[in-house]
Amino acid sequence: MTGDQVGERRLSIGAAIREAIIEEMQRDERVFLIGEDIGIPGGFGGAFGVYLGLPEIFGRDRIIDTPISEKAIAGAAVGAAMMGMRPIPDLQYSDFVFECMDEIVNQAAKMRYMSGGRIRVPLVLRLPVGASNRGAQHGQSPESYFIHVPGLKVVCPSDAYHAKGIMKAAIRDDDPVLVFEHKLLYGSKGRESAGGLDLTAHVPEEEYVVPLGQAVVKRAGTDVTIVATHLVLYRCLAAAEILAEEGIECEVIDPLSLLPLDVETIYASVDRTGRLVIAHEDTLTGGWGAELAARVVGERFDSLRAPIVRIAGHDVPLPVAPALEEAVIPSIDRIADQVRALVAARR
Amino acid sequence: MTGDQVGERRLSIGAAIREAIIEEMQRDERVFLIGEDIGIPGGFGGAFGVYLGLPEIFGRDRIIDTPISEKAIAGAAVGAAMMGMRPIPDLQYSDFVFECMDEIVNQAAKMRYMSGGRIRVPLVLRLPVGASNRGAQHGQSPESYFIHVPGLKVVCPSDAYHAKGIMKAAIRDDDPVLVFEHKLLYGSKGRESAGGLDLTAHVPEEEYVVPLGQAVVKRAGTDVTIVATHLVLYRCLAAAEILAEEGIECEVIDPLSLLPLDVETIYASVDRTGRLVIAHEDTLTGGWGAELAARVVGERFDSLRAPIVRIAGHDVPLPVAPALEEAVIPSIDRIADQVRALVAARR
Amino acid sequence: MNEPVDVSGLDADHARLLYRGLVRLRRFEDRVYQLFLKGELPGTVHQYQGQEAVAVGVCDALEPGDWITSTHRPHGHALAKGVSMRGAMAELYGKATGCCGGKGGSMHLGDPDVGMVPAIAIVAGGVSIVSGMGLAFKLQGSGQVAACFFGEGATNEGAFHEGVNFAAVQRLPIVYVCENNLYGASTAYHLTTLVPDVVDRVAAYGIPAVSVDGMDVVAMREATAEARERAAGGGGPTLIEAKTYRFAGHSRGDARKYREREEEDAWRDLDPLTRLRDAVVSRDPSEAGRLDAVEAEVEAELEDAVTFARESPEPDAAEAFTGVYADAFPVPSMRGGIL
Amino acid sequence: MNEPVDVSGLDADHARLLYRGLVRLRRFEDRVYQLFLKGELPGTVHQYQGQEAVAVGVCDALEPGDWITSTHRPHGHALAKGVSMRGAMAELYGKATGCCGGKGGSMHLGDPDVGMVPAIAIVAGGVSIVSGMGLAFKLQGSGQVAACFFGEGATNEGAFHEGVNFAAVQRLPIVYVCENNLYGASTAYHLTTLVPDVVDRVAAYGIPAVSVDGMDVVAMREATAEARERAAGGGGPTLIEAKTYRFAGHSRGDARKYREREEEDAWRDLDPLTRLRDAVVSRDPSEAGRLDAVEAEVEAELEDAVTFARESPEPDAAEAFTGVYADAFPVPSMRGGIL
Ligand SMILES: Cc1ncc(C[n+]2csc(CCOP(=O)(O)OP(=O)(O)O)c2C)c(N)n1
Ligand SMILES: Cc1ncc(C[n+]2csc(CCOP(=O)(O)OP(=O)(O)O)c2C)c(N)n1
Ligand SMILES: [Mg+2]
Ligand SMILES: [Mg+2]
Repeated sequence: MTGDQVGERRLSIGAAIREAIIEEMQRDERVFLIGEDIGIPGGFGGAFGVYLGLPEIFGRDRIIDTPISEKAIAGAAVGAAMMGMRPIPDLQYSDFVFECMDEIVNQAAKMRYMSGGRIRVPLVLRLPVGASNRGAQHGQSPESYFIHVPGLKVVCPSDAYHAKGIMKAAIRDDDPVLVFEHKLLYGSKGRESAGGLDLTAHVPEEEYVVPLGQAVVKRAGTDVTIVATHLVLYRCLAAAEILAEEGIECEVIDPLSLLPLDVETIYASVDRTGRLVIAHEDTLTGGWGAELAARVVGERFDSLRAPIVRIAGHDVPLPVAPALEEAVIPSIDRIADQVRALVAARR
Repeated sequence: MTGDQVGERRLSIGAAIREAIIEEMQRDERVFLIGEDIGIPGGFGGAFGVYLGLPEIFGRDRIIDTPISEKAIAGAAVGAAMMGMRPIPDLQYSDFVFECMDEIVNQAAKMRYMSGGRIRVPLVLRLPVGASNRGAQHGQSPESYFIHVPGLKVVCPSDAYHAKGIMKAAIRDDDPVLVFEHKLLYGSKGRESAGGLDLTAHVPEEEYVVPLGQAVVKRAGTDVTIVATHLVLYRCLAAAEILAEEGIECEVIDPLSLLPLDVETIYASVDRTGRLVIAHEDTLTGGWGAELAARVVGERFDSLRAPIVRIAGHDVPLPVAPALEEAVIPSIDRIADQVRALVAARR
Repeated sequence: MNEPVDVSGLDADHARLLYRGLVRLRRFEDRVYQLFLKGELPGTVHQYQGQEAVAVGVCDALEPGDWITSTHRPHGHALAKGVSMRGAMAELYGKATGCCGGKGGSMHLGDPDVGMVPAIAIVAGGVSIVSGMGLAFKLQGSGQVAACFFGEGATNEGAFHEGVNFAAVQRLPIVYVCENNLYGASTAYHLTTLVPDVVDRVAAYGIPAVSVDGMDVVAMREATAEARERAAGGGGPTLIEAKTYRFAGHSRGDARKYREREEEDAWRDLDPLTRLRDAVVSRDPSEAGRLDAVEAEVEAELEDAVTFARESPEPDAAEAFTGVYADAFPVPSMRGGIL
Repeated sequence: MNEPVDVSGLDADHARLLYRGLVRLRRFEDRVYQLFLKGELPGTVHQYQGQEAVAVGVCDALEPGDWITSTHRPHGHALAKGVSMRGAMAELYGKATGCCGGKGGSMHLGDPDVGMVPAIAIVAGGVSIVSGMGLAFKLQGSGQVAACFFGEGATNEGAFHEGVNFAAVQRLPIVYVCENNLYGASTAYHLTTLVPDVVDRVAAYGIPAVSVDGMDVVAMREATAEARERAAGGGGPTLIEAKTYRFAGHSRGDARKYREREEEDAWRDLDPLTRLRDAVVSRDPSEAGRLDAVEAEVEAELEDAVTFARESPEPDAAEAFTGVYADAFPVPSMRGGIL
């Protein structure tokens, strides 16, 4: 899919998202950035450095630094979007989204409907997720709350190629899109922070757009379908390698967007494998895996040869101690064990 | 279960909840009420009149009227709970909970864990839900968001007997409990508002407590298990009557609390019927029905003889026009049709 | 606040226009109240009687390209900004011909064609989003201004604080119109803050604030014109505190037992319709007849609107599933492949 | 802010106690910085060097039964309020012996035994919940007071507005301590509001506010004592704006390129440790040796804390699943019947 040939241009997710934003800001002057610490000279370029260099290109008028006021940021984005702009608000860590839920759930998502379809709210809210030993208020993966909000779209890119393409699609979308990015996958800190993963991918020079609602088959397989996002997606791929040596072939699918969700690709895979594993870092109960499981048991009951297994962050606030955090987030071992048990039980 | 004998004392849900609060405030002086328009002389006694008469009993010190400041209300509840009190904050309509999500999700739910288990946050947040032709910002049923928050408990009473008993349990609970009540079921406006339902139930004089995590079998049946809450629960019961005449026997279960959820009672029923229907007014995608479906397909796969069916509010913001609102919320007909189709497909 | 309305700066046409505005709002609300009691309108209504001078004065000073945000109590704002009586009334009936197609209802009246986003029923919700409207106008260099209506109760919300502070530091073209009618639902403002004059709270944001007789449509108009000019000229936002009163209950079914009869009477004596009429007629007694004619015209407009709304069709049930997303994106719960 | 620290109201013991407090915070942070660079500490740290006089002065004026809330930058507040160096250091290491059992970490230090709830890393989160703490004390008639630490950046949050207004109108026993270190992360406060002195923003709530030299531990102590007395006596909250500066970056890895070197130097000249030491020694030169001894004692305490933390066990993985709920309620994802 992403064509990893030698010699081709490889970018980290952070760099790919920066490129997408630059291209869209050049293409459409209605696009602007708004958030805390995003454009201050000598500052951070956003909490994860994604905006570094942008003020020099676009000026501070289109990269608007704000007070520490999440409601003001989200509210300003909603208002500007209604008046014809295409804001990209930034919340530093997704954990802070709870400070502006009203603007997102009650305003951004509902304005179009309440107006009888006459007003649009095109905005792209960037929300970094993922545990990184910072504890309960700086490591959540809150994407699942938002698939429950009619009117929103929810995107979870996990590699540079698709991150760039879907970010461009999101910016061109006429609806509010929430983009959840995993902070250990940005790639800015190199391999270690993500446990030895190569976090770059081929990103062609030419312009391309990846539409919302198209899942990506990351690995083909026949025995079990695994649907996973973000860091856990890579852990599933690693587990799949281990399992392959044992003769268990996993098909690993990156849904890429959770709403719209490309259930067709997933259904087709489950029709073939008869087994479904869903894995995410977000906590289990009420997570997006529940919705996918419910869809599949509702619409593909006859394809299922075994129970659907969900592997997720445990239902606890995130602890800081590495020994504890590791126990909470799905590990390669936990994934491999559960897949093994699933396949063994129904040979 | 609730012993509906003639001549016995019958109360509306609103009156039952008032009684529970009065008894607990008398029993424990740490209990107090806080919210907008709850105790003002000549005022409303809360948005649905539940607190009328309480200031006269307990004084305004324990019934604290606030500015229109949801963060202040929820924050004050969290802080007071940590210092040994047992606050009952009130948010008028559950739609306004999005104004204080941080206090609930990041503070109330996590304080105990972050402190290494050393601090408790016992509070009971009351959240009226349900569509009533007031539109997108006054009719949501947001209970499903909160089953996704580790550290919270979530309760959805649907009749006066259980509402009183579980409210008392919630007030005595050492964790933050969110109580979602359906505004058309309070019973204050009589039968019409709930479409002819009798909204009173027998409530004994004697003290009793209904623990969290115990589902109630509202109707026994052999062909299909229906799990439903609030107004839709009554619609399911009505549909079950219709279906019974056609020879389809529905077992209807009120889960009463969603977290903890009494899956044992539900599993036992599904083991017998082999068919599960889940119904709620909250929107479908990411609703609590998804979690229950995922649990059942994960743990009771072999009992299932047919796809799990979810019947929920459609994934749209709520419209005001009665013609539209009715199309969105599960109706008796929609429930009966779907159950009929489910049973017919797998005779 | 007892001074006569000063009409010296208005010509007779303009004065009549303002009077028409006041009468339209009053008659509309009085009629809505009756219709509601008759059971013709679904849901609930929050009414505007008493506060008409605020909406009419403010909107008269705005340019046609300007926008407003509104609240749970939007009928007056909507009519004053130019939403048609037919569109507004049909929306209250939940009819397909309503200004929001029956999806918004009383609390979400709006019409982009006349510069009104759907009213926001979350207290202070408009203060949050109006910054973005002002920001868009500033970035677009369009010279447009946004006026943001809210009650005094909204000033205790975090959204007020964050929104006004951000707009101030960005010098956005916004006019904040705080309708201080002394109560938020049953709760008197002075019970909710130690600083019961909103103008005294705005120093925290470094923007100008002015207290205005909100029962005087001309005073409201002038204060708004000044604030609008400052905003359009890059001078940033202004807050206007309109001292006013709602004659009706908070919403239908409010018996107003938390207020004293004397207080209500004192404010009724300041009725903005009477005060404008008195001023106009005392300047030129021959206006009396023309103002009567205005009233008759308004009655006819209202009658037409009620008939229109009554006779309009209910929206088709299928409409419930449109307008959630911008493209032809299916509502996830409606099945059909994509979730 | 250049005046010498006035120690005339302190006896030598008390002065030494305050000096010890300052040195403990400074040495702890300097050591944490080294340990962090060595890779011994997980996560991130937000450090307190430069601001020590605020935490030490405030906590010295509190009674043992009083409580504090803190922020993402809590190390200084924790030590000053009485969290043991061992418990704090072990928590930074994520060890089982940490004051939160390794679950909280740097941003959530706390210890109910010494009157500190877990620090809240959501900016202004403490301002929201401290009202409830004050409310509890008021309802209990306990005479306790809650002190709430936060940065100037927090004053732009809605939580600040709602929290302070509610506490004011309820006259709650709270001392708000705003550490105005001029920056919130990379953003200078004057870029975020037109009113860059926090004391000037508090008139909106009708409570007293005082601006204090936050590099002067004695001044901080006195201002707090006065505010505490008012609070405990039913006079309601006070806001203290401590003018201060963080010598270090916002968090690890901040190169501070958004600040001028001259500004940093000017503030370093106001180092609260030097200023107190100078004042004490100039009053009584024989104190120099005793203050040296204090420093040596702190070094030993610190060394012990590091050794303790290093040698402490990691928490058992099973601990991850305890303490979510208050009773023996199983974590839903751990299966076993109840969801
Ligand atoms: C966030 C939020 N909290 C509470 C309410 C319930 N509510 C609706 S109107 C109202 C009073 C509003 O008072 P004010 O802002 O003064 O406006 P007024 O009703 O006087 O026009 C309240 C509390 C709401 N709609 N939104
Ligand atoms: C609600 C929220 N928004 C943003 C952040 C990210 N953040 C952490 S510290 C900080 C700056 C805080 O500034 P200030 O309140 O002045 O405290 P200081 O860091 O100067 O001590 C920011 C923006 C956060 N933790 N919480
Ligand atoms: Mg009001
Ligand atoms: Mg600061």
